[in-house]
Amino acid sequence: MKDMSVRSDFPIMDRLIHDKPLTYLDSAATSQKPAVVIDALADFYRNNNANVHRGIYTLSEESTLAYETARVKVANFINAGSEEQIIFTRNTTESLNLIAYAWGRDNIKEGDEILITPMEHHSNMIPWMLLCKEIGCKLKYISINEDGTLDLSNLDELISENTKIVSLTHMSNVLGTINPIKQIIEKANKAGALSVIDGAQGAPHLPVDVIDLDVDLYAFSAHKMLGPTGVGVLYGKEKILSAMSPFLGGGEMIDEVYEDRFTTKEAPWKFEAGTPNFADVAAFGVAIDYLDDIGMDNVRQHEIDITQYALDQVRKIDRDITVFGPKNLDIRGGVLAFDFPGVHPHDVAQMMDWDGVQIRAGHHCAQPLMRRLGVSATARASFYIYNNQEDVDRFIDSLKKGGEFFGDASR
Amino acid sequence: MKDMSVRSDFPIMDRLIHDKPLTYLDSAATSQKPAVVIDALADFYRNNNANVHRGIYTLSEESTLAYETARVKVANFINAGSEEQIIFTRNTTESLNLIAYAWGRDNIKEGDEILITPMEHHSNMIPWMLLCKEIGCKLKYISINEDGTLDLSNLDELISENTKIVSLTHMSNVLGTINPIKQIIEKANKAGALSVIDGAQGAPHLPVDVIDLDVDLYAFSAHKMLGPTGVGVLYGKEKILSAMSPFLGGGEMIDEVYEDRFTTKEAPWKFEAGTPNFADVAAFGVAIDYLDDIGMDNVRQHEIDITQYALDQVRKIDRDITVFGPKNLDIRGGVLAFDFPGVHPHDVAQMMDWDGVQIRAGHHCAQPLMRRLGVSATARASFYIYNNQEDVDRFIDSLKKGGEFFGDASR
Amino acid sequence: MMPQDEPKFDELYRELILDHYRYPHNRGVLEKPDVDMQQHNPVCGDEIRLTAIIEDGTISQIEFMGQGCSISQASASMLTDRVTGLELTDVDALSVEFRNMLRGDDPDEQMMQDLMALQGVSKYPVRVKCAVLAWDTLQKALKLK
Amino acid sequence: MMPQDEPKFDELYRELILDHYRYPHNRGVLEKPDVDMQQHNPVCGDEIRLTAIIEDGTISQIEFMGQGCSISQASASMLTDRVTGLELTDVDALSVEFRNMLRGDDPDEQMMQDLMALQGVSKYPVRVKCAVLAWDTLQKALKLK
Ligand SMILES: Cc1ncc(COP(=O)(O)O)c(C=O)c1O
Ligand SMILES: Cc1ncc(COP(=O)(O)O)c(C=O)c1O
Repeated sequence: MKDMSVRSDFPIMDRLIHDKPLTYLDSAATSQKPAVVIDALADFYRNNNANVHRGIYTLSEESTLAYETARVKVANFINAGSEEQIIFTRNTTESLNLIAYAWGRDNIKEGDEILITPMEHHSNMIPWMLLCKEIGCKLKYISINEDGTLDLSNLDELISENTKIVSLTHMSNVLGTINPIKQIIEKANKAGALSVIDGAQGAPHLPVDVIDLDVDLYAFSAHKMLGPTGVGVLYGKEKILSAMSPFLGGGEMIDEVYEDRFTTKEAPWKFEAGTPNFADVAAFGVAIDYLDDIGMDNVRQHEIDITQYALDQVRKIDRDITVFGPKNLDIRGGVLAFDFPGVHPHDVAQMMDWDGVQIRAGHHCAQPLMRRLGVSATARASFYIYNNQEDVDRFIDSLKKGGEFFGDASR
Repeated sequence: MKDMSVRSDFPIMDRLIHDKPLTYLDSAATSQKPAVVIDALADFYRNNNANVHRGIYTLSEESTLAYETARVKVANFINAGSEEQIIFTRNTTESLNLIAYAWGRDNIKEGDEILITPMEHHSNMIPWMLLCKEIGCKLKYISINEDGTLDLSNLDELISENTKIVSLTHMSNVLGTINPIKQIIEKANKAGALSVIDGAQGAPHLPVDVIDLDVDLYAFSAHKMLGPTGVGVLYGKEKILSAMSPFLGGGEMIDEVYEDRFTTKEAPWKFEAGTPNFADVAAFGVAIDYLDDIGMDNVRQHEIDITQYALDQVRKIDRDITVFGPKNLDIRGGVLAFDFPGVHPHDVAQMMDWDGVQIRAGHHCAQPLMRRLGVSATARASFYIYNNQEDVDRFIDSLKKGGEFFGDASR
Repeated sequence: MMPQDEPKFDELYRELILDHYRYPHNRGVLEKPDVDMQQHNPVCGDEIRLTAIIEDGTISQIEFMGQGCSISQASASMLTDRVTGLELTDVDALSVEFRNMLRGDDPDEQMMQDLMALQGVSKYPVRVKCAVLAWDTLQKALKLK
Repeated sequence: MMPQDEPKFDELYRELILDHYRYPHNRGVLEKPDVDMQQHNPVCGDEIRLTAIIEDGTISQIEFMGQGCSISQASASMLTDRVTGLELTDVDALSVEFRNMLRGDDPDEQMMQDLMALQGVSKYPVRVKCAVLAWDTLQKALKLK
């Protein structure tokens, strides 16, 4: 495994947990931040802070420049045609809700169908459930195979003329499955349905080219890709954004306001009501630069290497450990959810914490998937650019130790 | 004027603009941040960053603790009965939209009335216009007097049994008017209407006691009160929040999820979908501590003093300068919007920038008010705790100089 | 921002908890119980079912079934030990004190006895729900009765 | 994060701009104009109305009325000077070059002539709209004709 040798860029890696070195294995939940991003954020507040847009003074011009430059960087990062196709939101969840509210309420009627998958994060389920409850549309599911891949055998039947939205995750945050989204988007587009990708686990870990994907809308979160919390992105095709009704109303998104009516700005500003999270967006621009420097192909290769190593090591443990998701690294990202026989995931996470190993245990915001897997919760380790072989070794050691500790409680 | 002597706590005050000391007079748009807040934010990312809630490991516990502790601090700051009445949003604008979407769509029907004022920020107008367009309700306005105060003479007629929402700003961001909100809230509550206060200019500048006000919902933004961008607050009475439908759907806000239905958490978490802006919220907690240390009574007194001084100095300028809003400092905050005869506000702002003086020019997101005032735009200086007499003097000097520069262009 | 008083791993998993988890007391389902209540924690799927016989305002017998993490199962096992023979009013008082301890209050050690073993859980908010699940179930059962 | 090449205040408000603002050229409304177009900038309320006579594909006469900031009014005044006697195709080319300059491109100084005085505005995005308002109005007028 090639070391990315970026670990020292991340100040938190010097942290001790219970006097042990930090082994951070929860990047699927949120990533750590390199010093350049943290410093950019603090420097912005120390030197350039002012509200963006409309300010005719130096600080406001600087602030606006930083904010709008980040938009350009994000656009280039996913190969969007122009920066005007990049809407800043709070997170992936808000991006998806924006679609459900602003596009959904104008275009969906009773009896229409929305197609998703059972491996969706709650954030790509609940917005559609809320919409269906209000409008009376139907939520349908693509099936899932034993190995954690989608069953696309009956896709042509599932996508009918009633299908108005096809929305799925680029990569599962539990199974690690990388879905064949290009193929599914193509079918959705052909059927005249809106194609939506939840890229919360896509943009941080895989090279993304929205033009090549031909996707209508693509959503992701800055905090999972080295950026600050509080920033989400919604990319959209120009013709879709310009036809879409506004969502939140208020300052910044309007053009003219009278006491009884108003007109809106063009996209993307039409969808950015109120003072945006400009300081965090500016810092997110620096995170994008950082990822660009490394190269997303290298990010992906590193995750293949480390995940392969981790899978091999887990297999060597003398226990009947179940690892969920596909084994083929071509279609699997750096997520390792597993079942440790006889030890509850909560207990696994807690005993690992004592060794400084930070993993997640629970339903990972995917309760329906948990039910399909026949478990109430799982433990999950997930990797990113700063993780190395040592992290995996510490994870494996801790897992073995815990197994012994709980040993005879197994049943 | 007593010097708050907090200026040195704000690193940006060392900034030079065109080689002149920074004179920041746009705090009504956004405030500057003390070093303790900036450092807390950076330290959080350097030491404690992890996703909040549900994580059974040290970093996640620390992160959750910081996030939820900030909620308690905010609750205490406005004297909310409990922290469970504090919802974190992105900004005031989103807080107000949340009400319009989640409460409005359940409780407003065709023909119902929403009462606001002509001095509202667009953020307290457009959400209601969107609602009225969808439902067919009517937006009505309290009148405004020449001196920039509300005309409450016919309030009893304006608030009828058709009135379902009364929403107004605690303090105008243009006129500086501090509205008699307690009196209006009482009338609204009595009439069975929902009372909503846009506290974007209230919470940062005035002592706020939501229990004493007996207000149903109160909204404000962290970035205007020393906190980071990307954090808003919505306070609500317990009975209102618990009866309110969810707004955004996704992770964090749910309890149980099945493939066809879900149940939600209790308020406030029910309204916080997706990964919250936890790092900024944690830093906002530090901003609240800082304001608590100073004491909001002292903040208010300082703004009375500096505004009085500024008004006196402006009056001394040998020009026919119109200052908008009430002259009585008991009902006026630290906002000074003015018209400089013969010089367009944009030119005023630009020439002041050259002297390092940062003021805003434009419609201040209050176009309907501009129309009532008979101007297309105004220049505005606004004050906060870090401003001192020298700032006002530099502002006045620059104003005089600019007057001379544009002198004979006046018509 | 550093947590105060970090609980030790072995504190949390004191022998007592692990013992109850490995060898649970009063595990089973009573026939013809006066109360029979099942609850679960949606966050992690932990389940507890309690069946009990009440005589003269006193819990004369109680058994539990369930599945879940060591904390939830050990807590249930300890609960059955502790409330057998208790008057319902005392059960109430005990339940309140137990919850307060898990919310971070200093507990009345005399009253808590063995239950003190679960104090360390109070530092892990996510797991507090595991520890109180059995107590929630009991309280709900007694209220409905 | 520091802005490069800060424009100087006196650069922005070069004597030329201020002169046009104080003593505008071609201010008025033509009678029986071939084109008559009014536009405004909602952000600041600046207004420009242009009236012009077109003969043989050439602007033979043009006047402006309006109100607003020095940039918008001076830009309109300079526009009227510059396009009088120009063929419409040249007006188009000039308009494109002017916009590009305000978007930050290096301008063709030969082509811009006096209009170079407005280059400093490109550093202040909010004010770019003021500077191009008259040009927007003219372009719209000629398109509709
Ligand atoms: C009175 C008033 N209301 C609402 C807002 C909107 O606040 P935000 O942009 O933080 O949503 C502002 C700030 O511009 C304001 O001054
Ligand atoms: C696949 C997937 N979708 C959506 C989300 C939601 O992201 P956020 O919480 O940033 O809105 C996540 C992250 O938890 C995720 O993994």
